[in-house]
Amino acid sequence: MSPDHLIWISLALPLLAVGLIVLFGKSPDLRDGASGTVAGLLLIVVASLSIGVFSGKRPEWHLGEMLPGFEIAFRVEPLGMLFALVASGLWILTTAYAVGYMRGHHEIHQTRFFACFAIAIFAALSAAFSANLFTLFVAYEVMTISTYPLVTHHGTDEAKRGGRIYLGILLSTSIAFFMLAIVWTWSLAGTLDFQLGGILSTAVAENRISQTGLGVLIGLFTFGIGKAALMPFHRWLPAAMVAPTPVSALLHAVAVVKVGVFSVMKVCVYIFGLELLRETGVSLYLAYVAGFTLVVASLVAMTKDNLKARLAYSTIGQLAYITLGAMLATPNSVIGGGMHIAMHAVGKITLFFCAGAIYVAAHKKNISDMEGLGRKMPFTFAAFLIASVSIIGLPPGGGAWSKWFLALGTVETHQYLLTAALMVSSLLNIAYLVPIPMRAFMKPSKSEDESESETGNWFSNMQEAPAMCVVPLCVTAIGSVVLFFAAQWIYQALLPITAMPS
Amino acid sequence: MTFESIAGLYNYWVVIFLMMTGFYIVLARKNLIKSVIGLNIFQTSVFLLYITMGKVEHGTAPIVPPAIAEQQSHASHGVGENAHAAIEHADEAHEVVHEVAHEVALTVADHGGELAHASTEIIYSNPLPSVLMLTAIVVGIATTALALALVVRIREDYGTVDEELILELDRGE
Amino acid sequence: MIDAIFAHLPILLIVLPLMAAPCCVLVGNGRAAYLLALVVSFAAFACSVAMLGETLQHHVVRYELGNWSPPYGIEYRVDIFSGFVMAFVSGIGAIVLVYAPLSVRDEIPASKHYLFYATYLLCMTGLLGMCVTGDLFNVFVFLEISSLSSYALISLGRTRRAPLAAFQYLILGSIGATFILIGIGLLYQMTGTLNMADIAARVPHEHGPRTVLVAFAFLTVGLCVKMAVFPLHTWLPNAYTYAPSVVTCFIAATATKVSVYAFVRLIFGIITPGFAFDVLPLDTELMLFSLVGIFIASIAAIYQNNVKRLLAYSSVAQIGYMLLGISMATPTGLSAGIVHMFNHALIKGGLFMVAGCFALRLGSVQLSDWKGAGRTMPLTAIAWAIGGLALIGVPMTAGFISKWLLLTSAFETGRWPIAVLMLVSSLLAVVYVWKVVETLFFSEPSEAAAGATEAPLRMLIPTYLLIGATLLFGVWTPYSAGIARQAAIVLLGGTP
Amino acid sequence: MSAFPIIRIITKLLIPYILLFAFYVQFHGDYGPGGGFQAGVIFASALILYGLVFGLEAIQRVAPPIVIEKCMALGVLVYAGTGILTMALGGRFLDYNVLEHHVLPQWHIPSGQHLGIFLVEMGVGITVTAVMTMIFYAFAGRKQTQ
Repeated sequence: MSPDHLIWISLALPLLAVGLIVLFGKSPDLRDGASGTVAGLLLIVVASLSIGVFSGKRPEWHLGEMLPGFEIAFRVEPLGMLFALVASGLWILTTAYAVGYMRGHHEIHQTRFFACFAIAIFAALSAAFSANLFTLFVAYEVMTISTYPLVTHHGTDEAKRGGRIYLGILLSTSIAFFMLAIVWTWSLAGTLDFQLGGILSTAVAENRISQTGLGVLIGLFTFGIGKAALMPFHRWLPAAMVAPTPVSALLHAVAVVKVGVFSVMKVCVYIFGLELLRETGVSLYLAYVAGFTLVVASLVAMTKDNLKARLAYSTIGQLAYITLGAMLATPNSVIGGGMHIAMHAVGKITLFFCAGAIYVAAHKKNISDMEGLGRKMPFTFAAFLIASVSIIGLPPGGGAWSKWFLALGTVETHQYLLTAALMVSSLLNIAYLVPIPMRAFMKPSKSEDESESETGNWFSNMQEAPAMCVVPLCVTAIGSVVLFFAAQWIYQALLPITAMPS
Repeated sequence: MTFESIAGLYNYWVVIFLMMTGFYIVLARKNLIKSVIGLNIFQTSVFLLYITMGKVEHGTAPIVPPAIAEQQSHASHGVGENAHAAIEHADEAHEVVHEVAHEVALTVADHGGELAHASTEIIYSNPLPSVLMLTAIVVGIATTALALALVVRIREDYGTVDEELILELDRGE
Repeated sequence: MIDAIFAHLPILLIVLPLMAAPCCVLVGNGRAAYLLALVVSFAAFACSVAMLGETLQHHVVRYELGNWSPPYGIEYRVDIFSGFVMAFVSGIGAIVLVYAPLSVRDEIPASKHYLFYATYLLCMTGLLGMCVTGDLFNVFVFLEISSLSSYALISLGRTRRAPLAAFQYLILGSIGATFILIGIGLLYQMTGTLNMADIAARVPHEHGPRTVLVAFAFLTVGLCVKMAVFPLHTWLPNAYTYAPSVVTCFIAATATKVSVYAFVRLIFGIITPGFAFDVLPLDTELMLFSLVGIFIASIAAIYQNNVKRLLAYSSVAQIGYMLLGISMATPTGLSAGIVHMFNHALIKGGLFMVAGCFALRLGSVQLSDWKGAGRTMPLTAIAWAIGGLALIGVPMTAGFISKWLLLTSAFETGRWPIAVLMLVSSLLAVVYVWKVVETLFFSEPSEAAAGATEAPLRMLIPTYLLIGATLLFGVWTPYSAGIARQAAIVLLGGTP
Repeated sequence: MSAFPIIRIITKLLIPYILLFAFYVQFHGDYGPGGGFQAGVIFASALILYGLVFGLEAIQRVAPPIVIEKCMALGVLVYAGTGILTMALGGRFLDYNVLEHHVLPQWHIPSGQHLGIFLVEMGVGITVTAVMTMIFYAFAGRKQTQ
């Protein structure tokens, strides 16, 4: 099958899943089975697509013009391919995990939940494969809307408030800034196609936009893509924590936030062009905003006792790494940013899976209550530790490589202040992540059933979450180690995006 | 602006006076019936505007005199007669008359050469504005009737036709 | 036979509903009148679609009434723009009629049903007539036919406020109509003709004498009242709120749009845009009033607790978007304005239909009574959510298309502050739409909502027709934005 | 008001002449000043006068509201029907000239224009009469509240 066909097949599969999920809404087993099967198929299709893409092919598929001059079209390049691989791979695990979590928790509206979930994956893939800004924007907005019912899933007042902030910030920034920036770009370049080397250089050469204008434009893009959670538009992310944990995993690791930073990277690489950004240096102030964000977010994360809230702020910080990489616009920093999309996705989804598993098994949300829990849930906390290592950026976690390249980028551009920010933030990462498993393993449990744990053997004391929850998180934990050794491969795959336009 | 030019445009002064009077009444009166009356005065001023506009100085009613009609019917096989017949009546069916009026003008122009000796001294007023106003009057009557019907219902429901009192009643609900 | 019918399409479009209205009165039976109205409205829809097809091929379709050639006789003249407007007006008229019977039975006494349908058809006649005619005075006549019948329709509302709302509308509407009449008279005085094309050829454009200016001013203000442009919109919220649901659906979707149509005709067909926008600063003024209107009306909408009133204020705001596009006077801008007429007609028609469904089942359009209705009436509530998203202008919905075109045209003409303001204003739409969505889905059900059942299929299907159309025309635009663009090019004097 | 004999008798005397005058205006309308609108109003004024003097019930016996309502519709139909007729005969809408050759050729019809306008005026006359009477009924029929 030609790669061009694979594109529409991979886009159609999640939609097929939506159809099946709604169709089988009455029988949960059939529904979840269908959802899982489609997810598996999707991974196969995307993987076979990736073979072609990483060997240099650029498959295309044109759906048609939505408006004269504005086309819905898809064209796969390495960055998008990497993102699609991450998204489709983690979809399987999230589905498996969600089945375990939702059933273990007796959640309501499961059909709606899985259907919206599949739509979000569809939107993520559309964004990943998009050939122009217009398509990217449409996919971005579809994702915002489709995840809203997920955030407000519980329907409580708290969920309603969270959903309001979520939708309010994401929709406002995208309409007020992102859309404006797109139309502005269109009026400058006459096209919205993603091209290596950017599409704005002509306009700059002809003096149709000033330096300041360029700076404003990239600012509109970066803040307009609210999903990248750059401060001060980060509030939606903690607010969205009211959602069920699989949603948080999806939002904060796979789909939503990654669409945000992915869009930022795409804009930097394919709209502005790295060369233009480097030469003019207009994006540097945004690199400092990102630097500020990653330090402050890490500091705020330390103050949070609620595990999911802490992870949310950690995510804000990690996203800023990627934005920082894009804004520095050196080959190394961009590759580092691209790599971090994958590394952070795998690492953070593990952490959220763990948070969910803890909640299912022990009904604990707050870190202070988790002391001693490590003995009851050894797998979960072991996975948590491994993923933390990756997020912090220590070998043998995959995050080590991406942070390495990012740090290289800051040094190359002589922004030593940013290098310092990266280092400080990494130290803070250690400070807010590592104590959690440490306390769980080392400190004695505060609970009263102490005697039981003394007498019984190690294995019978385990009170892990259902297997459907534990297995995925173990898989992703292992994955984050595997990525450490696969970094060379990712580096090679991403190298073409930093190339000069031929 | 000389006295002549002011006095010569007296029809417009009348129109403007009526128009402003009506408009003021509509806007200023809170009594619904008085608003309707104001609206009527306002509309009437427009009727006057049109009708005076159509009047040509020393022009007569656009009816072709029998003598000319006679000649015309010889000349053009009854077209004049048709026009003659058609033009004198006016009704709300604006479509009909509008065309007919135009046709008269056309006929007169077309046969100008033949009729020249007879019609040079006859100047016709433009009938079209009057015809248009017939339609507008009908619209005005319909509006007034509807407005009064509404006022009757409002009075039945609220027991008053004073807008302020009505709004107060609504607020009190 | 087919050829014969095709030759008479423009007049059939008017005569069919015009004759059906008295027939409704003659039969004197609600059900029979309904069936007649339904058949006729679909026939009119078919006629207008056929005519739109004709115009797309031949650009202009003419019909001389009584065989009197223009400018002496009245000429019906349909181009792409009028074909487009009449197609969606008659289409929505027909769909609303499909939706109507249950709601009408609920809100209007049975003895008046046949009169209701007769008046409805008259209103449709007037609206279609405005689109079809090429004669300026005829525009006035048809405008008054549609306005008079809509006053009557509005006064049929359930509460005692309905007659008062209708009366207020009548007073303002008649003032507007009289202004239009004055304007027409002055133009006639200057040119001696009533045929629009003929006036356009004769009216002095460059440095128009004061009479033309005054005529233009009267016409503009008069039409602005009918369009409900801020600050002449005061009649609209009450009229939409207290009218019967079906009437609101129809009037909100079509009446103001047809007035916008007349306004576009005035500027682009009679007074050239060069005169209106370059000699006179009308574009600046229109933009100013549109933007102020958009903001004030949207903010007013946020504070409404009556959903119909909320939508009414939103309509005032949306008219502003149309005028913004029109005042750009570029092909993109004008087509944005035109396509927004269409898209907004679909969206608002659909949303008011949803309001009608809730009104039927919950007996109220107060937001407090809608609490939690999303649980018992999920399909209706989802229709609201989709329509609301379209109103905001989220991608994949029709509202996005018009907003996008507006934005691009603002950038094309270098008016980026307007683009910024427009985007900020659309955030206000998020607030008032989402207020209702949250109430529907995430509140504890009110007493009425807890016991409610899903709206009947006969109302849901037409609702979903319109709501589905907003989705369809959000991704597939050759027949919305495509035609609008052709229409705009023709209006600006080019050939598509 | 029927208690006053003078009014009663004068009214009875006047009404036939008003009606006759209405007919004159109506039928003269196609070639002299007059026409359906004026005739209709005059005709209705006769009815309304009768109603004013002898009471609503009396006039509604003469012209039942249901009939008046149907007449209202009928008139419009006559008008529009004429247009349809001309279309059916191959002309444009309200193209009276085609009536000349097709309708009643054996009778002495002056011209198609004549006939067409006559028919249209008829329709207008009927409708206006009915509408005016109907307005009178609508207002006079209201019960005094309070």
